[in-house]
Amino acid sequence: MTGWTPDELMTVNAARALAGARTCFVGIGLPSAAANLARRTAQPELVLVYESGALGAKPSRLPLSIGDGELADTADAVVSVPEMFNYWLQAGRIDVGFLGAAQLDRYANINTTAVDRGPDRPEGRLPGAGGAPEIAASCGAVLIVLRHSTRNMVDRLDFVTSVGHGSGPRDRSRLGLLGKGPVAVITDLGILRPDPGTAELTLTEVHPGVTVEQVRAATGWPLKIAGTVAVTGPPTPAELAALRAMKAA
Amino acid sequence: MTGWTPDELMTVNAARALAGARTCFVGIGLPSAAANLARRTAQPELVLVYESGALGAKPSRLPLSIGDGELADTADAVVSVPEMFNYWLQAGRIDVGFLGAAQLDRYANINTTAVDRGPDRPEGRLPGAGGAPEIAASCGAVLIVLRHSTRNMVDRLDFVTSVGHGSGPRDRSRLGLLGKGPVAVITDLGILRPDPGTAELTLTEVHPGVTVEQVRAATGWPLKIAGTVAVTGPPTPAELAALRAMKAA
Amino acid sequence: MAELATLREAVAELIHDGDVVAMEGFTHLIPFAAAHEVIRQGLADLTLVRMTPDVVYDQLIGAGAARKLVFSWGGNPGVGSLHRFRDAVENGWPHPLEVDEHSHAGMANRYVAGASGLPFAVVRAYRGTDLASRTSTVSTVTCPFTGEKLAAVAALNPDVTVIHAQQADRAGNVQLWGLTGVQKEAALAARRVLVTVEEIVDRLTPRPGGVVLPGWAITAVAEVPGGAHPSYAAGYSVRDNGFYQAWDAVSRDRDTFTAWIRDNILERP
Amino acid sequence: MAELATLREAVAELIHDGDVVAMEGFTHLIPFAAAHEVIRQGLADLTLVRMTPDVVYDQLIGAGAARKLVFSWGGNPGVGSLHRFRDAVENGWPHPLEVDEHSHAGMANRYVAGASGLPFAVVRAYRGTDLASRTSTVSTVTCPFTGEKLAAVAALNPDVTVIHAQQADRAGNVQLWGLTGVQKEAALAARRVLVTVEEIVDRLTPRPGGVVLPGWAITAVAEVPGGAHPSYAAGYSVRDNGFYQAWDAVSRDRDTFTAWIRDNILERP
Repeated sequence: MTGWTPDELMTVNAARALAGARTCFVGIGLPSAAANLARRTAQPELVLVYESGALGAKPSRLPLSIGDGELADTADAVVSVPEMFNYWLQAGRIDVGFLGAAQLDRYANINTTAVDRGPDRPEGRLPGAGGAPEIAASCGAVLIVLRHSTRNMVDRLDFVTSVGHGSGPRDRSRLGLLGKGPVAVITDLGILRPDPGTAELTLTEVHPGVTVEQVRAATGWPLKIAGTVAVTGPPTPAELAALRAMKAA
Repeated sequence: MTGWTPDELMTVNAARALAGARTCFVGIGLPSAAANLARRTAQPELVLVYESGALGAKPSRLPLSIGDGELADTADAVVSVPEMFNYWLQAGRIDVGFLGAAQLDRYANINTTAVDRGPDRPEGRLPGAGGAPEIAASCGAVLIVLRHSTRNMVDRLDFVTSVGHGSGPRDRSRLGLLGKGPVAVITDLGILRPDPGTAELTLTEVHPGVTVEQVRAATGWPLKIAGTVAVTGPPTPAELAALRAMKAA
Repeated sequence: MAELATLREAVAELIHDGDVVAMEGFTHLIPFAAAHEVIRQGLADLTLVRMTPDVVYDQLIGAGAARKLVFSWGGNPGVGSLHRFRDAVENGWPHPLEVDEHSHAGMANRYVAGASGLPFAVVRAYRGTDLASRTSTVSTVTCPFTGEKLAAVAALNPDVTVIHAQQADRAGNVQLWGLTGVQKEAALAARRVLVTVEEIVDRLTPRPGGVVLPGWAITAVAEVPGGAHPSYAAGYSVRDNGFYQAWDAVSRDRDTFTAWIRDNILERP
Repeated sequence: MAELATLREAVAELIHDGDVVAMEGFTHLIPFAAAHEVIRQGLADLTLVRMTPDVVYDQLIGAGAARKLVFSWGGNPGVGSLHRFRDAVENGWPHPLEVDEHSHAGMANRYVAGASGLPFAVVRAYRGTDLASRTSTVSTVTCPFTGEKLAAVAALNPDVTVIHAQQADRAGNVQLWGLTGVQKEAALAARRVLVTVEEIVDRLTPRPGGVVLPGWAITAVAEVPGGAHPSYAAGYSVRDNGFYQAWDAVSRDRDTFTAWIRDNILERP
């Protein structure tokens, strides 16, 4: 139990970021791992909501897809997909939306639709929007988890699939979006948070062993750095054990 | 089993009017009695739909209200009230809507909202619209059953709750109403059907023992009479037995 | 998670004079006991919302709790008129009652819009009728794709919705089954939700036709066995049709009604 | 009442070249066997509609059955890209694929509008995103009560919807349970409905979480045990996650894919 991988650092810190949340709308992949880890460690009461229709799912192993049978079997309630999006998400009933991203910009806007591969090549397809645009719009707050690289953290999105803070601090209210938007971006290098004044993502924490320079080099725009950059607490043995048990299940 | 009441004549003929219908949206009271009688006699496969959420109810006795437990217990499916009105009724999926009326005019428009009691008295309250406006608008065809009197069959409605044929043959398509509207009004005196050219209700049948003059006198407008007025077939012993057994249950 | 409370505490905490209150239950699962507690606590000036006012609102209106009624069908099902409702509308007794009157399709969709966080819903409804002439909560929208004009109904977002259900567990998760009407929408449209239940159980067992409302979407749960009477709770009781039939005579006369309220509600805690 | 038919008959009768076809099932109950029959019958020029195209549409697209895709999330869940979908969009292989792309909320509500007989649905969606710039099926409406501008999405009314369910009875009444996704809406929005089922039983027993579609709302039912594989049918099978993971390598290469289709679909009736 000494040592950990960058992905484990990312997942553990993403799980910790859920502190205080009562309900979480969970995207599949990294967000699902983090939300499930939170439920197994600090927040046993966390209500996991999956867009496939499961309210309060308690999977014993990490689901490969958002439609795995165990999600329905362990849920407090199973609802139709239209009901999930209309009554539960759109109405602003969920505390935190947890999203991944293919491309992210400095205002935490997300692209999961398509990437520009240069004038001579066709646009590259990504999976598309899924539930993300309305998760980003309607949850009380949004957490984003993704691996940190200049390919992912870009100066300009090729397509805006989901709105973070638009182009500044007033855009969400101008657009009539319900929640306060992204409050943290957790990567395998550290944590970025929107500046309270400008809404621009700012490096506020690095993971143990990571330097600010590393993060800057992995970011596709001139990254703002907080006056004091904290170091995230290392994963506790309990967190690591829970994470590894969950992945092995 | 000799002799019958005017109400029995009305109900038996209302049940017969359902011939050919596969699905019927049933209002409570007289329509429910008629639709249930049809299911026990000529049309055992008739699907009864109640606005309380029961699709394919098969009650063993006449329900007092549209929410009696037996409707849900015997239904093929129970759905929410919004689903009933949106997916099943509004989408035009039901063959016949079966309605009662407090006031009816010559174009088979219905008032169940309020009646004018003269200049010195407050308007008299009726129950209101319920499901009727959209049943009248969206079912493939509409049957109306009510007792025949100048109080019910009026020259001018005090309030239009549900549209029959509006003010003539082109009104339903002008209003964008889906179904063909009322095709028969079954009363305790006879049957009125809209004239194919003018859509005005015309007396086409009288019940055994009823004269055209009686019907005319009980109608609050100058009633059009068909060239040939038929006499409805008397209730069969099987119809009467089924009706009386149902009422006694 | 929902708070478990007594009916008295829950009504006192969640419902206030002047509130917009929806009590739903489509013939089945009508929260009569909660309505009686509202009468006992002397709440006034309420805007009462309900598709089918039924005997439950006849009682509240006659007892003077209501200022306004939002509804779509106000009768005693299978029996006849609601006399207290009529007396209030026609004669202003015990005081005038404003009405906002819709069709069932309109009311159901007003709750749907409310539950969905939308300001209005679109319905193929009201065309050619006089209904829109008496309400400010029906308008029209034009389809941006086809140009068709459709009715728009304003969202309903009650201050409080009260429903009755068969069961809750100790975390306040609620399950109802049988005819579940518009209860989910009415509950999710409201700012506060009170659920009375036949019984509180250790663990909810999923039922055919069961609708589960998670405890975190509910404000308070009160255990009130028989709390739907004379309506019913499938699996626990049957509809007391005799009560509904007898209500006609009780409610026809102001004094008989007033005595009934005194004897059966005010003096019975 | 629904006709009971073989899968071959039902597909031949209900699905034609050029049709708009929705096959729904949100990870669970995906009608794979019906899609394979569509490939076997050589249907072409289809507009395929589905929230999550998944491996099932990767197969149809790669086999050349589709002209257009209407969708909201096109990946192999938990695994990665849909290579045949990408190859069609990026390189036009086996021929170009037009896309009409939405969010899940938009797609779900397009089916809701279709099932409700409305030309459009109102959603609090798409604001600030580029999604509306690439589709003609998103527009805006203004709330006539509040003045707020909201998104409008055009109704979806497929020529045919195909779903898989656990059971049907001999009258064609269908019951599905577990995650039931958007299947009811997709079925009720369509002109024709084909349901494949794990088994035909004498009598449906109501299940917790069960959704029942009456036979008179369905065109044809075909008994196809295992017809959702590699997706699953709760109570009958589990999701074959290994198949989904292996699909990545199968679908990455055109020749490997083509051989797979030949060996596993075309030469297996």
